[in-house]
Amino acid sequence: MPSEHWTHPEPGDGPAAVAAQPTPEQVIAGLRATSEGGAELTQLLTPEGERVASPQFDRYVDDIDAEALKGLYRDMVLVRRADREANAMQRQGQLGIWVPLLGQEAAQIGSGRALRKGDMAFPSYREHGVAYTRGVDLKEVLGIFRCTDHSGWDYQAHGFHPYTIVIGNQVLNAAGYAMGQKFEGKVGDDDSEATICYFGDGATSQGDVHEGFVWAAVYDAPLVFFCQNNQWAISEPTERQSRLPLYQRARGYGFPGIRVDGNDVLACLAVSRWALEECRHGNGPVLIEAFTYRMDAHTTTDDPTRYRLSDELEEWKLKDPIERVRAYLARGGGADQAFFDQVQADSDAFAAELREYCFNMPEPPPERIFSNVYAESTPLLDKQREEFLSYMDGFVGAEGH
Amino acid sequence: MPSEHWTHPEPGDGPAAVAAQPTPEQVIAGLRATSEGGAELTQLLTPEGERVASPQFDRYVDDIDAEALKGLYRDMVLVRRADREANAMQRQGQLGIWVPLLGQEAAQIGSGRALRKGDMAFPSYREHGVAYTRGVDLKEVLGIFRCTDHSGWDYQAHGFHPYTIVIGNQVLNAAGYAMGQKFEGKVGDDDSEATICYFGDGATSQGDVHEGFVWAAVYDAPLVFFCQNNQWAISEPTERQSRLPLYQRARGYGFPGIRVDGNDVLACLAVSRWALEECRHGNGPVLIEAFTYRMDAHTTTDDPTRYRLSDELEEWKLKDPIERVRAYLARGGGADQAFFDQVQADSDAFAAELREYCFNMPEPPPERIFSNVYAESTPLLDKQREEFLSYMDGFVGAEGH
Amino acid sequence: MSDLQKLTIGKAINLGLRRAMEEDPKVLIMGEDVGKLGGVFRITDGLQKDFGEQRVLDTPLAESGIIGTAVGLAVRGFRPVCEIQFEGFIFPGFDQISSQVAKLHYRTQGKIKMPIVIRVPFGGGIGAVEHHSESPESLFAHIPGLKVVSVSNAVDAYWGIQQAIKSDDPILFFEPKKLYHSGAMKSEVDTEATPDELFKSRVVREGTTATVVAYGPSVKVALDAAAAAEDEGKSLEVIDLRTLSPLDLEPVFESVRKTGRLIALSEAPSESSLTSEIAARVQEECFYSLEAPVLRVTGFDTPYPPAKLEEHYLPDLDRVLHTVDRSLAW
Amino acid sequence: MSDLQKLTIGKAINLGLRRAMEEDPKVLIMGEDVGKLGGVFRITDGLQKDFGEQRVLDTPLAESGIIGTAVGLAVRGFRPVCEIQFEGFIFPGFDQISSQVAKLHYRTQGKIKMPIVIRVPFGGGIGAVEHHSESPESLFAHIPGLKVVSVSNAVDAYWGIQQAIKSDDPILFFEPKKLYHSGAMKSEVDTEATPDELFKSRVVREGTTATVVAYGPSVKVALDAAAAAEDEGKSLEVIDLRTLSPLDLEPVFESVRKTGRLIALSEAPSESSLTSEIAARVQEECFYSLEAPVLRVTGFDTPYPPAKLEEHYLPDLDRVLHTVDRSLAW
Ligand SMILES: Cc1ncc(C[n+]2csc(CCOP(=O)(O)OP(=O)(O)O)c2C)c(N)n1
Ligand SMILES: Cc1ncc(C[n+]2csc(CCOP(=O)(O)OP(=O)(O)O)c2C)c(N)n1
Ligand SMILES: [Mg+2]
Ligand SMILES: [Mg+2]
Repeated sequence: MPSEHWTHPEPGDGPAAVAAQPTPEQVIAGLRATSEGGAELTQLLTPEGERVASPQFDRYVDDIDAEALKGLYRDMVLVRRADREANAMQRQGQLGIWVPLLGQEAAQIGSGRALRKGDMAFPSYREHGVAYTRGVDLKEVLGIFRCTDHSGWDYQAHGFHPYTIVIGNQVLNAAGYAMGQKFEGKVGDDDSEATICYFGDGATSQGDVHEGFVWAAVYDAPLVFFCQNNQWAISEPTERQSRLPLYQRARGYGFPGIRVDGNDVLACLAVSRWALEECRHGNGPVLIEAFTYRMDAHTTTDDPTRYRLSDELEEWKLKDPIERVRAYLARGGGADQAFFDQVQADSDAFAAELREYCFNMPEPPPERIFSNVYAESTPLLDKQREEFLSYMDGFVGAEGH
Repeated sequence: MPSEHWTHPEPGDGPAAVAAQPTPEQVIAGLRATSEGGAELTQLLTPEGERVASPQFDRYVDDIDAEALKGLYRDMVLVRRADREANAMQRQGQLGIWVPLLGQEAAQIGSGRALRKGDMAFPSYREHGVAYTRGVDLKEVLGIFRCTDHSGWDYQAHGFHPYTIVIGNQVLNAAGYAMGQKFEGKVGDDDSEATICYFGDGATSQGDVHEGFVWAAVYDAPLVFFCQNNQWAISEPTERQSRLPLYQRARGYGFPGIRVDGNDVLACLAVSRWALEECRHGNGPVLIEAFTYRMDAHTTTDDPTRYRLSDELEEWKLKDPIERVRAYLARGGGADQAFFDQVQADSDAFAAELREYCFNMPEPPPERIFSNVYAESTPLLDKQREEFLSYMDGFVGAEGH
Repeated sequence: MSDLQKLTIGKAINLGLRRAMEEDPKVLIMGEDVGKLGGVFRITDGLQKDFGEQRVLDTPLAESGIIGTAVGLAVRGFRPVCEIQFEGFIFPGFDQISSQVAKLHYRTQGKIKMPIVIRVPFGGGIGAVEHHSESPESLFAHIPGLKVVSVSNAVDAYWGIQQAIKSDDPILFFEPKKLYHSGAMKSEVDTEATPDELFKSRVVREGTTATVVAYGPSVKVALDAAAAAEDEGKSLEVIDLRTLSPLDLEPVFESVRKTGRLIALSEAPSESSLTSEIAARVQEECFYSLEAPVLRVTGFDTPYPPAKLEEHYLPDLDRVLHTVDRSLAW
Repeated sequence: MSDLQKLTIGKAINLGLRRAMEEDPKVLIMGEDVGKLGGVFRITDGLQKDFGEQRVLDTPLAESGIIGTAVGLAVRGFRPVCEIQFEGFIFPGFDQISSQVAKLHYRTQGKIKMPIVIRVPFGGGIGAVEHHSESPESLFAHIPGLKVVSVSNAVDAYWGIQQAIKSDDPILFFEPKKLYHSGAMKSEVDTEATPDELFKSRVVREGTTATVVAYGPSVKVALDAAAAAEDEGKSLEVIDLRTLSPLDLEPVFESVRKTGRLIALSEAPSESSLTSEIAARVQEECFYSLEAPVLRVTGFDTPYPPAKLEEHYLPDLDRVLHTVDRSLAW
């Protein structure tokens, strides 16, 4: 396993020295490198599209031939296109807000495609790409952002839990779910189940994430903690949350942590498959830090020019997750222009369908306010609902006050 | 720094193997050794009272001559005697409950004596020994357990914060306090201030403790986290909280963690002095795990025979924190029988005084219920208070209903 | 057929839990010290021994973790019963309760069920240190999506815990810790009977002079007061609320229409509380029946005082009677 | 001498914070994104630039951490002002608030002061996703040891935040986020005036037909309703509660003695809430003056619905007038 990025002097090693602290440079190198994310980054495909051999991880993607890679490429293009469309629709007033995934396509598609049918994914609120890999129709995701519902899809059919907005909550929920898989005897061999849980760099500070680590470790839960370190928690860079690279957090709990190039779909797929396999065999949990970058604003209400430099963005553009696959495919002959054109056309159609759907989404009926508060409703709610409906009736035909 | 107690295979190292998990033996060796607490235990005085040289830590106790050691011995005997007295008084109905420190004298006296006047200590609820080192009259501690007050002493004069019962809360409070020391420029040289915060092995699972680690690390707070791992959180052994020895938790945050023999007062003093010095110089925080044992019940309401074997207790008796100092002093000629007799007599007098005080403690006046809810009271409270007093007046001379 | 046993409240809950676990393998018990120790109040005594460590979980020490993992287990199809050691330690779990437990069913339009029971020993009078004697139930009654019940006797304890576990809604189950092992509170529990509905209040003593509504440990205080009042020629009707959210105030309205007077009793502080809610609803429903305003007998609006003072803090028989007199004098 | 500025509520708080920081170097601002970004609502805009990173702290992302470290800073003598990004995210900090912030002064018999202000943007009507539109203020009003205020206009915002910071008691400061940047809510703030006391309610419109009591964003709704009612010949008295705990109900009692009718208005769900408390207290104090029961206009007892439905969920002018009519028809 990796050595430390920086070291303290031995306890009692002479007078306490200021040198014991990591230098800002060290911190930055480890935490928010605009370089390659440090020596410990697992990468299979460079930003330039060169395939790098990995004795450890190649075996996890040896089934990924040109066709399969083209599939991953297509996935990424489609979710990016959908993301941009949704962002535009927010600008046009069709969505209340949008949470862009731009830049995080590889992390989401790579990890999402590593999952199997029986697995469960617990997203935060930015994992539209993972939703797509779980077979969730992205139209069903729009309701949250158009504010017509709080969560639309069938979580069970898709193995994709509702979005969780309160930072960190889902990590404990996922730990519980994974404990359940274990209690049901679904862990132990190649056919077993596992759970993956997504959260951000900022989330790592929350008590719930820690408790999720504690529980998963103590109960050997088949849970992959998938931290997308996109370098920012709204306006706060990762240094505001940690001195060390986040994958190293796992060290204190006794399970493995690994940093993967979050802009490398192949590496994300390989590392996630490895981690999930560990979990299926009862060796969970595992922490993956996908080192990536939030290329757009935090949400459509955010203005990142207030807190970060465009230089950083420009640097990260050179590491685009889609471009590197395109370069690799184009160079290796795995794909020709017709393929790229077709994917482009598919993604336009995909976006158009989304747009069409969004513009025509029905408003929820007002009485929905009272539905499903409980499995078994209450007299108070029933009364409020009835009063509300008869009150509303009073307005029919009238102009109101 | 120490190597891992156990290792995972390299990521991707062949098919996931069950061997990747620590064996129960490994876990137990690291976590709850009835042996010496693992190879990484810092110890200066063996259970047999032999002084072991430590190139790293000897310098931190080179001022501890026989006189000073006798002082530490006396401290420990006194607080143990007071603890036993209080325990007995609870049995006699004079206290509502007692939280014994038995077995943890060295951890508390060693760390407490490492503090200076300007420092602040944040206890949990078991740190009567630390209270004593901070100059708090143990009589003032009794009120909490006699249920006459929630906290008696002058926290500021003594640099000893009120007890905190909600597990983990004080760790964040201490982090804030230490941040304040830093903001006030009280950190940076030998004359600087620092904070120490006490909590148990069970507490490490709480989100607040994690957040305390995060905050202290991010703000370089001059804070020593002092975890007394007494092997039990009520009925739960440390394995219910962690796979790894607790001092290793620090690894994930980027500050040093160290395990000290919590039954070795000299080692606790040395390691605490080192850690505090680090903090004073701006190199905080530091985590100390004092490996010790809760020799009595969790509290006087607890019955440990329901969940632990007496073998364990017997093993730990051989590691008594007081006996080893006595052996060392007796053997080295630092103390004669007269000294030991004198300490015994002092401690009896100390306990008698406590007892005398306890039996004669005044009841708090009923109107105290309404005092100090706010710095500035409210009309509602004033009204409730007045009504209460006039209601009480109605009973004067009457026999009640 | 009936099977009668004389049980304390604590033992009744223990047996209710046991039966629920026997009947449904998806029922789990989770909490601090609930396993080998059987909980600090021994309410889960013997369950881990008989059902194993995978159904009775001694969890790590963190309440958000207990509730948060229970949520995930519920999503997976389990029916977790979480024990909070003392009500004062429920607050680290407050976020998971209000953000997830209370809202997941609504969020998913019913697709996710939350059959979680959170058992909370609550209330004062046990001579304990801080955080061990509080009454935070009103906080949960204010949160839509949660149901809140409280039991006052062994029969309701035995059935109530089973009904709560069977419910597909999340339920905060407040248990009167002071009475857990009270021999005086032992009662015959017919384990073959058909229990009363969980979400219904109940008249536990009939009367005509005034009505006292109470729940949990205060029901005993109300009944004691009613017995004492009888000696003075006053006939108090006592209602055990049983369900705190949803409130079932129909029996209270009916009673007030008869007596014209209501005293609402609780150990909790008064401000923005359940007793406020009762007063608000009753004055609206029974506006013309009330001969005096709804009066409240509650803990004072202070933190729970040192236990040497708790006898003054907690509403007792005398304060109830005093308040009945105030009501009668209106 | 007077210095007049026309300010939005948001800008008024910003200037109030600035002035408090200028006057007392112990005042700190802590929260998520409060520094460079100036907070997601820009309420702390420019403060880090002028006061530095040691007085305006972009904290790690954890609310228990924010409140818990503020407690320690307060013990050390600082006066922390914590920003909670949205009210729905205060819950991870609930434990520190109820166990430490609310109780340390009492626990230490006044030796430790807790001059902490917790700023909470609250309420709905902004078309947001879940957890961004709630009204949890009643939960805090129920906890002894805390004080809770809410502002409805720029003048109170400017002075209130400064008064709250000067107070030695911990204060939850609820800010009507919907109105932060409303041009229509701009008002003249005289920065040299002597402000009203913080813990006092205020009659903001006189009337005779019925009284409407409201706070925070609902005050505007009440005033709009009063204006509309006037056209119908009804004269509504409107009271801005301002302080939610302690409640200052004297002006309400006085008003009810005059009008005989009270409508309590709030966006929060009704059960065990502030409006329950108001009803409970008023029916007791004004028993013989009330010509109809105290009626409430509140959010429904459901989780906050998807924002497309919030116009139906939130009490509006029409529901207030409808309820006034119900009161008059009693
Ligand atoms: C408990 C809580 N506090 C605050 C927020 C407001 N908030 C939403 S996203 C966010 C930043 C999250 O950063 P990170 O975890 O890195 O995830 P990212 O958004 O970058 O994917 C904050 C503070 C929240 N949703 N929940
Ligand atoms: C938040 C919270 N939950 C539960 C409790 C009840 N409780 C008191 S002490 C304790 C065990 C603490 O164990 P540890 O942290 O190891 O400290 P020790 O008592 O061994 O010193 C528990 C569960 C509490 N005080 N606070
Ligand atoms: Mg981020
Ligand atoms: Mg312990």
